[in-house]
Amino acid sequence: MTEKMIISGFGGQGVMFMGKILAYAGMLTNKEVSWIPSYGPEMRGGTANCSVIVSDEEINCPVVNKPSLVVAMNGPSLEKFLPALIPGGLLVVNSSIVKNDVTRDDVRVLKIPAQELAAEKVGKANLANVVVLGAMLAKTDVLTLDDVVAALKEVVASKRPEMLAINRQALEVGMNYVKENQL
Amino acid sequence: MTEKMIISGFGGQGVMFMGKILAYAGMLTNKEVSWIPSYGPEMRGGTANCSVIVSDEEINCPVVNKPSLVVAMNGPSLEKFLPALIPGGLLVVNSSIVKNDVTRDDVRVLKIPAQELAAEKVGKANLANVVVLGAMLAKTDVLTLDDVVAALKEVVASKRPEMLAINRQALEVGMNYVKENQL
Amino acid sequence: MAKGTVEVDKLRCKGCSICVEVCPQKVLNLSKEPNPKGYYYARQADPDNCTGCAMCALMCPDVAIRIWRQASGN
Amino acid sequence: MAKGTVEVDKLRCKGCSICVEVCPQKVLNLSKEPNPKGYYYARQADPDNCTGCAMCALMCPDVAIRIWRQASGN
Amino acid sequence: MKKYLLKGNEAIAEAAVRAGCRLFFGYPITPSTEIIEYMAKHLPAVNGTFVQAESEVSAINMCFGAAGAGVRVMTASSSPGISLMQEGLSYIAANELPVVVVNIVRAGPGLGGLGPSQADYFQATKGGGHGDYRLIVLAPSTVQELVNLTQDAFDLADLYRNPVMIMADGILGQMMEPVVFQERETRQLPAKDWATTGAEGRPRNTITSYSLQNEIGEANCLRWEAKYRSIAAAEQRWEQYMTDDAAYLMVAYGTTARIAKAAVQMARKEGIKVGLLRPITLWPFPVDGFKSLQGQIKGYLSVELSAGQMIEDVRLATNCSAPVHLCNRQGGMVPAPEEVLERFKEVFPAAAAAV
Amino acid sequence: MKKYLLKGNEAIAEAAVRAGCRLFFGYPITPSTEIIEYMAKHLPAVNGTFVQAESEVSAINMCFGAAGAGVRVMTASSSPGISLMQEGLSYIAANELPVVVVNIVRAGPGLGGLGPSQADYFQATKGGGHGDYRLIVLAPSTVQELVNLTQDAFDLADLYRNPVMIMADGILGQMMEPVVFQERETRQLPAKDWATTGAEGRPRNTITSYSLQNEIGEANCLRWEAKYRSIAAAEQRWEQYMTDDAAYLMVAYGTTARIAKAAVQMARKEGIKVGLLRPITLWPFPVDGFKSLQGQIKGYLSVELSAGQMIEDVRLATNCSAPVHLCNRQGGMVPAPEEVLERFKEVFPAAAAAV
Amino acid sequence: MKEVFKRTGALTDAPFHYCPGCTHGIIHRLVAENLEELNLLGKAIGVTPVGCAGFCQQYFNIDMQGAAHGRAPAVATGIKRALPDRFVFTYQGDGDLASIGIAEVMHAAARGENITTIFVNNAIYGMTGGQMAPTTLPGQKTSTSPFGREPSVAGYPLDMPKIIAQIQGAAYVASVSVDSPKNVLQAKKAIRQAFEYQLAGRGFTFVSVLSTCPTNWGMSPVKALEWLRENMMKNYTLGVLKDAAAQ
Amino acid sequence: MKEVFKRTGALTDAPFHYCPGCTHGIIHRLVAENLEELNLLGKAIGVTPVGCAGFCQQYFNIDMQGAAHGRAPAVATGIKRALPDRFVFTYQGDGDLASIGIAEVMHAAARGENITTIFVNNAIYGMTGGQMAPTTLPGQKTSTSPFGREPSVAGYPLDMPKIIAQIQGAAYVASVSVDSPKNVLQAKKAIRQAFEYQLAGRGFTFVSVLSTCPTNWGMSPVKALEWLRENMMKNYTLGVLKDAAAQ
Ligand SMILES: Cc1ncc(C[n+]2csc(CCOP(=O)(O)OP(=O)(O)O)c2C)c(N)n1
Ligand SMILES: Cc1ncc(C[n+]2csc(CCOP(=O)(O)OP(=O)(O)O)c2C)c(N)n1
Ligand code: SF4
Ligand code: SF4
Ligand code: SF4
Ligand code: SF4
Ligand code: SF4
Ligand code: SF4
Ligand SMILES: [Mg+2]
Ligand SMILES: [Mg+2]
Repeated sequence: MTEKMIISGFGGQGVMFMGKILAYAGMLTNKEVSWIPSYGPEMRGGTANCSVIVSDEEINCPVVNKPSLVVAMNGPSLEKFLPALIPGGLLVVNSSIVKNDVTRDDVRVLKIPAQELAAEKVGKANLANVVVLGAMLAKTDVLTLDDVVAALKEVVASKRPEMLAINRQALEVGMNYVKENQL
Repeated sequence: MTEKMIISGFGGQGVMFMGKILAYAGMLTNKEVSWIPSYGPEMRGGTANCSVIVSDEEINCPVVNKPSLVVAMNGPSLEKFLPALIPGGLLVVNSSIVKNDVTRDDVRVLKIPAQELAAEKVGKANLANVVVLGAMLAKTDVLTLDDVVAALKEVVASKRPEMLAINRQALEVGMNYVKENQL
Repeated sequence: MAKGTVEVDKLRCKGCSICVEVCPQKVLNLSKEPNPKGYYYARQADPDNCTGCAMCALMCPDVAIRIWRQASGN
Repeated sequence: MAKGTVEVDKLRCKGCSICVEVCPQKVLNLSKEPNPKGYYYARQADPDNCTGCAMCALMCPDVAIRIWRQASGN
Repeated sequence: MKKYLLKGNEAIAEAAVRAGCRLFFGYPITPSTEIIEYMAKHLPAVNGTFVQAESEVSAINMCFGAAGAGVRVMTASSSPGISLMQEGLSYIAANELPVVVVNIVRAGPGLGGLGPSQADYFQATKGGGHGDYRLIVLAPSTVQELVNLTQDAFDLADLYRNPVMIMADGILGQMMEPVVFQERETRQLPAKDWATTGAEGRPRNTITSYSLQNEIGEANCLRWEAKYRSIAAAEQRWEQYMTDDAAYLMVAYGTTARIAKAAVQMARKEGIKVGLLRPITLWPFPVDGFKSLQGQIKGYLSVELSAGQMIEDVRLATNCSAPVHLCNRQGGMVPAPEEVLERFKEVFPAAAAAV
Repeated sequence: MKKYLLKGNEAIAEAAVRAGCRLFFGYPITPSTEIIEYMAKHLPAVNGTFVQAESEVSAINMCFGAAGAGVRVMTASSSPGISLMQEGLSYIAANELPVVVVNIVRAGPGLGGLGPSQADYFQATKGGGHGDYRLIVLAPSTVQELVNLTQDAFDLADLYRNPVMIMADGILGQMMEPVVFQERETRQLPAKDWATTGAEGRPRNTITSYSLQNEIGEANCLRWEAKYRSIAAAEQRWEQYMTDDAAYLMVAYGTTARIAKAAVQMARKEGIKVGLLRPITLWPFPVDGFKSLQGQIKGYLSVELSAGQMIEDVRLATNCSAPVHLCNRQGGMVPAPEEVLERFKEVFPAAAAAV
Repeated sequence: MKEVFKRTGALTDAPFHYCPGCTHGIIHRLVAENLEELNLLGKAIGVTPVGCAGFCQQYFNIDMQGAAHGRAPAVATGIKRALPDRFVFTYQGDGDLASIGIAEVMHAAARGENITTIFVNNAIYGMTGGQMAPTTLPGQKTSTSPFGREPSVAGYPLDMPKIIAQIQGAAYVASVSVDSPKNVLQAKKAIRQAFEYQLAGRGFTFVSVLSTCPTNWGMSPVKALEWLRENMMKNYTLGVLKDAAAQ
Repeated sequence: MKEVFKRTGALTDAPFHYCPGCTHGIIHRLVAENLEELNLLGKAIGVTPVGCAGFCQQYFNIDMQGAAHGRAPAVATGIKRALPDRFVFTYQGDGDLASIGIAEVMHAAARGENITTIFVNNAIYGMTGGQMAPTTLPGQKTSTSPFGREPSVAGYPLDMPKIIAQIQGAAYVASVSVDSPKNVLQAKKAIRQAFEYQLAGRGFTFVSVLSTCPTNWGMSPVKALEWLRENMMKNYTLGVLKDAAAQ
């Protein structure tokens, strides 16, 4: 089981954090993991992205050229990374912001109105990224909700313990949205 | 015919100039010539020397390890370069200053009281170097007095024409000293 | 009082809001919809009060503002 | 007036003649014979006039001078 | 053992702190900046000192002074900054001072780009500064190895009184992987009795590389050369992967070694007998690793993020005994494993046909 | 034609002035200082400008600016100063600016000594700065050749829009030999329409080496690589001496080539069939020269004033087809012709025995 | 209706890549407007630093060269000596000019090099993500002074205009700010003066402009302007520090 | 009889290699005597420049490091940060310090680095044979200003103590001369003050000493002292330019 992910969005949407949490969760479950950010001033103003691999096997090539999973938090990200997604791969879209058409029909598509869900159901619009994460977990086998919660405990709770519960809630909102809507 | 010379003395004794004149004279007579100075702060306070080759053939190695002619204008120079002189080679010594014994008997030795000759016969103690040059010319076949005078014309006369006559005189004093004393 | 007209280049504006703050007449505010780059751009909320003093333009880091003025009494 | 004695380290001296010039009593001059390095070194030409003021030593770039002084009246 | 998820750059910095590095002088540059930021944050807590130098020229000369004073010291930069250190590195090598230098290589020449690159290979291994000298050059390929080799670097530097360079690229510097910090055996290291620490109670020490007499200059050169020989004899490191029955060999270090490994795995699935030799020390180049395989190998593919630099060392190490081809990308681009395999098949059609 | 007796350094400077060099930026260092002193004295008379830079770092960047403005410009230094120029050289190469750089090499590493050395060979030929780039490196071996190659250097720099280095040592820089300044055919050179001279009357020009997109970075690298290939194809230069019937070959450039030539002459007198191949371009290395002889040569002796650097290129150029040995002195020392011959006989006993 | 403010033709159409509210943009405009007003577009050659302004050759509608980090004054010297009748200026950040490039700017000043340097002091390294600059204020937190700049370890800010004003070859040295419309107008004047001095061949001219870096200061653009006013302007005196012609 | 002047034990027995009459030797003595009087021989670490004084590690009877040309203040910083309780100084010429090394000394000053720099200004590059230095006077002939330094081309002299005094981290800046016994005594005092400030942890201390280069000035040693007095001392003001303790 290997999931090669690219998570992409505006700077400020928390895509690096999403990637880190996934990598962390993978590490805690003794999987092999790697996380690579886009770096340098290419980030300034533009889009930011990170590549995450979570795998049962040794990770040789940490560069993700052909992701099995793409998270597009904004429009430009969709345009940039959809073509690379492998056939049968999973595209997770923050449909609150991304209005682009998905031009491929050989991939699985998960549209999450993350902004609205985060605002309405979690009460914090800036947790849209965590909502998307939750939704994504519903559709990948590489990590479970619990794995990610464990990672959040280590990463978030060590600095801001009060944030743990609400993050967990956001994860569940995302996951439930998928389940409830049978997406 | 190839003469490989090392001319050595204190800074200020004009050894570089002697070498240059020889090289220039060689060039004017269409011989192959090369001149290499000691350089850098090794000169400061210590001795200065230059290596000059005048030859009928192409000069490959310009470095003179085994001189056929050594001019020692002071004591340390004698000590430094006498051992390198080839058997049968010519050692020209400024005997006004150099009091060292010449420890080899397989070389030809020419002792010139250059300081005195320059002071007394030329009237300019600082032309000791030119006196030595003249003496040396009496004993080498590679260049004649006329060759050197021609060189002096180009080098000295272009800047200080009034110096030509006296330089020529100093050359002759040196050469005559050798001849008169049948050295 | 002079009457001014301000035109903000919607594509250039990055919604920094410096012009909004600097305008002595509080003429400007930020849009509710982002421009294609995702910025909430500045616009004239209260055009009538604009004096054409150009303070906003002097301070706009993206040189996104253009201003015309009609002298009062003209 | 104090009486001084100056000793010049003949091997260290480079004959720069600064001490000769600076000595208010004109006590020093340069040798006629060079030292082994070829320098005409400084020496006390007129030792009796030396006051031990140490001006020569203060100015000697080669720290070649040593001075003793007998206080006057001692 | 506790696992940490760390960026490569942070891992280097933390490993250095744990290796006893107490002084860091550096100047920011992407993609190595996290190293100096980490040091700025964490050195004070261990009574260490971080100084942001005014330039890389100053940084390397501060390292000179600190190393000369006997303290473990490091600097880090990326390509243009490393170029500015060349005079200083030459001085450090000539004075035989233990300094650890990290180069998180970015795409050059000139200001270039920030993407990963291996185009500073020549500079690192042949000496970008003047004169004959060598850096020990270590090329990790995982974040864990960044940790291990950083710790080794300090020991090697002290053991041989020689500058050591850790060379990686932006991918390794920026990526996060799990790492552990193992307890390490402490190596027996020579006392730094040559350091200038104030001469109290001993004859004074001087550190200088100036020799106006050529004879002394030559004696120095011969002494350094002898040291370099002994390092070359003792410190070559490499990893072999699937080489037992290999008829072909990919050669790659750092990031490209990971990609080449993936390519080897793909090739093996197709039955192609290819292995990987991964130099871990770029200088000394692991000539011995090649020697042991030389008889069996019909061709080499040097996989590089450059116009082809290590390929020269591969040819030299194998004494040109079999063809050496290049598979490369440049300017910040990285080949996919598929691309490497494709190139392999292109240059060694016989290897694929033999299956 | 009038013969002048000139020091090598003066000859370089005078040749540069005659080649139309009108700007010189430099910082003094032994043994290259006479070049800048000559320029200080003689440029004003031809309406040129000499500026003593505050450092070699500044000097090379002043050259960058001037070359970018379309004017013929030169700098000169010696080893430590050249190390300080590495960042600048990398920028100049990346921006494809025609700059002529003289390195009168002295003994290194570190402050080293002032004696002649060839230990900057790697730095010059493999690129001491970061990234893949090449200097065209010319290695004269007589004062006359210093003149000729200096004049060529400016043409090559303009023709290829590439930095050109003239590499010599203190012996060549300090020695006097007779030289003549020949009238030279003016080469057809491309217009400098890329230069930043003020945009009046044309679209504006920019000179920059920054590429944040790796794809652009790679395209740049490929463009440079293609240029380097074409230089390597067209500009290799070397001299062959007594090679027609040679069974062995000495390889040497610059000062050591002269000594090796003397050694060859001595060997020939003994009946030993040895010749000399003297690289004149160190980059591009004269691989073609070796190719034409490869069949007949049983062994090579690389004569160097270094720990052995060019020897690697000799091995690569000959594809390791015959043994390559080293005859060297270091730290400012120079071998005598006798010493070279002795070493030759030591490593190739068969050659002497065959007589 | 009269057009009272329009985008100068000395700027290209390319949108700035600077962060929202970054005052590099204002300074660009001031430089560009002066270039246009003095009719210099055809004869100006600008030198780009390494820093956030490292792409400014995309914005100024003139010939430009991109220097290595800190070396812009050396590059400008090369250009000016090659083409003495052209107009040459550098545009440099505080890391570029006051840290790695301090030798080059000091010596360009010492030579009285007839060029103009625009010095953008935002008290931080913007480009590389917010490290300490030589101009960072005591106590200011940056990624390499994470506990606040502590002078006993990291030293004191360098006041570059004050230092440059000490150098004989400097003909004009001014320190300005772009925090308010009034100061922006002052800044434009200072740049104008510097440019005119260069055209008159008076020697080295230097305009230091206090600027913001909202991103790395971690503030909104508006807040950043306030911080500049309340902190930087107190540490770095504004005004004309040297005017050789006036002396 | 009382010995009133003897060679300090802080100097080794090695004879100086300096040219006859070169005042580097006087300055060496002053530094050495202060080291001895302050009992620093066991804890001092000196940093040698590249220049005529590049061999001074042979003369000072203490631990010493030889820095690359101009980098002594950086090297000294490395030493001081490694061993904060040791006494660290640099000894640098005008080429070394004011030209190639100006960045290092300015930033050591800015950091308030607790070291002392002795700056030997002889208005020329001695070691390399008499080229122009940043401190060469207008009109002065050197081998790279063969027609006399022409400010319009080669710029104006840099007055380093004046510049360093502008920097906040500098605790003590003095400008002295060794042309006369009186000034030599002043110079010794200034060095003493600087050393004591370092011992007190006050920050960067800087003593500029005007010195001669008879060889490259082409004058007798005595004439050189006169030239120094009549030319250099007029261009470079003597005195204590900054004393943080006194302020
Ligand atoms: C030799 C070298 N060192 C370091 C860098 C990395 N670097 C790029 S910009 C910069 C500092 C930028 O700060 P500043 O000059 O203040 O400009 P700003 O971005 O704040 O406008 C640094 C350190 C580099 N490109 N080259
Ligand atoms: C990088 C580098 N550039 C140049 C030199 C050559 N060099 C040696 S000393 C010196 C200048 C010495 O002048 P100064 O510092 O004034 O000292 P002085 O000899 O006058 O005491 C120079 C340019 C060098 N050694 N290294
Ligand atoms: S021109 Fe003046 S009044 Fe009008 S919007 Fe701008 S700042 Fe406000
Ligand atoms: S100042 Fe300019 S960029 Fe900022 S909000 Fe106003 S118009 Fe937009
Ligand atoms: S001590 Fe005084 S009086 Fe005596 S020699 Fe020296 S300077 Fe002259
Ligand atoms: S000052 Fe010193 S070196 Fe000079 S002459 Fe006097 S004793 Fe000799
Ligand atoms: S990082 Fe700072 S200086 Fe750079 S563009 Fe952004 S706000 Fe401006
Ligand atoms: S060259 Fe000048 S500075 Fe150097 S030792 Fe001689 S007189 Fe002194
Ligand atoms: Mg800045
Ligand atoms: Mg000097």
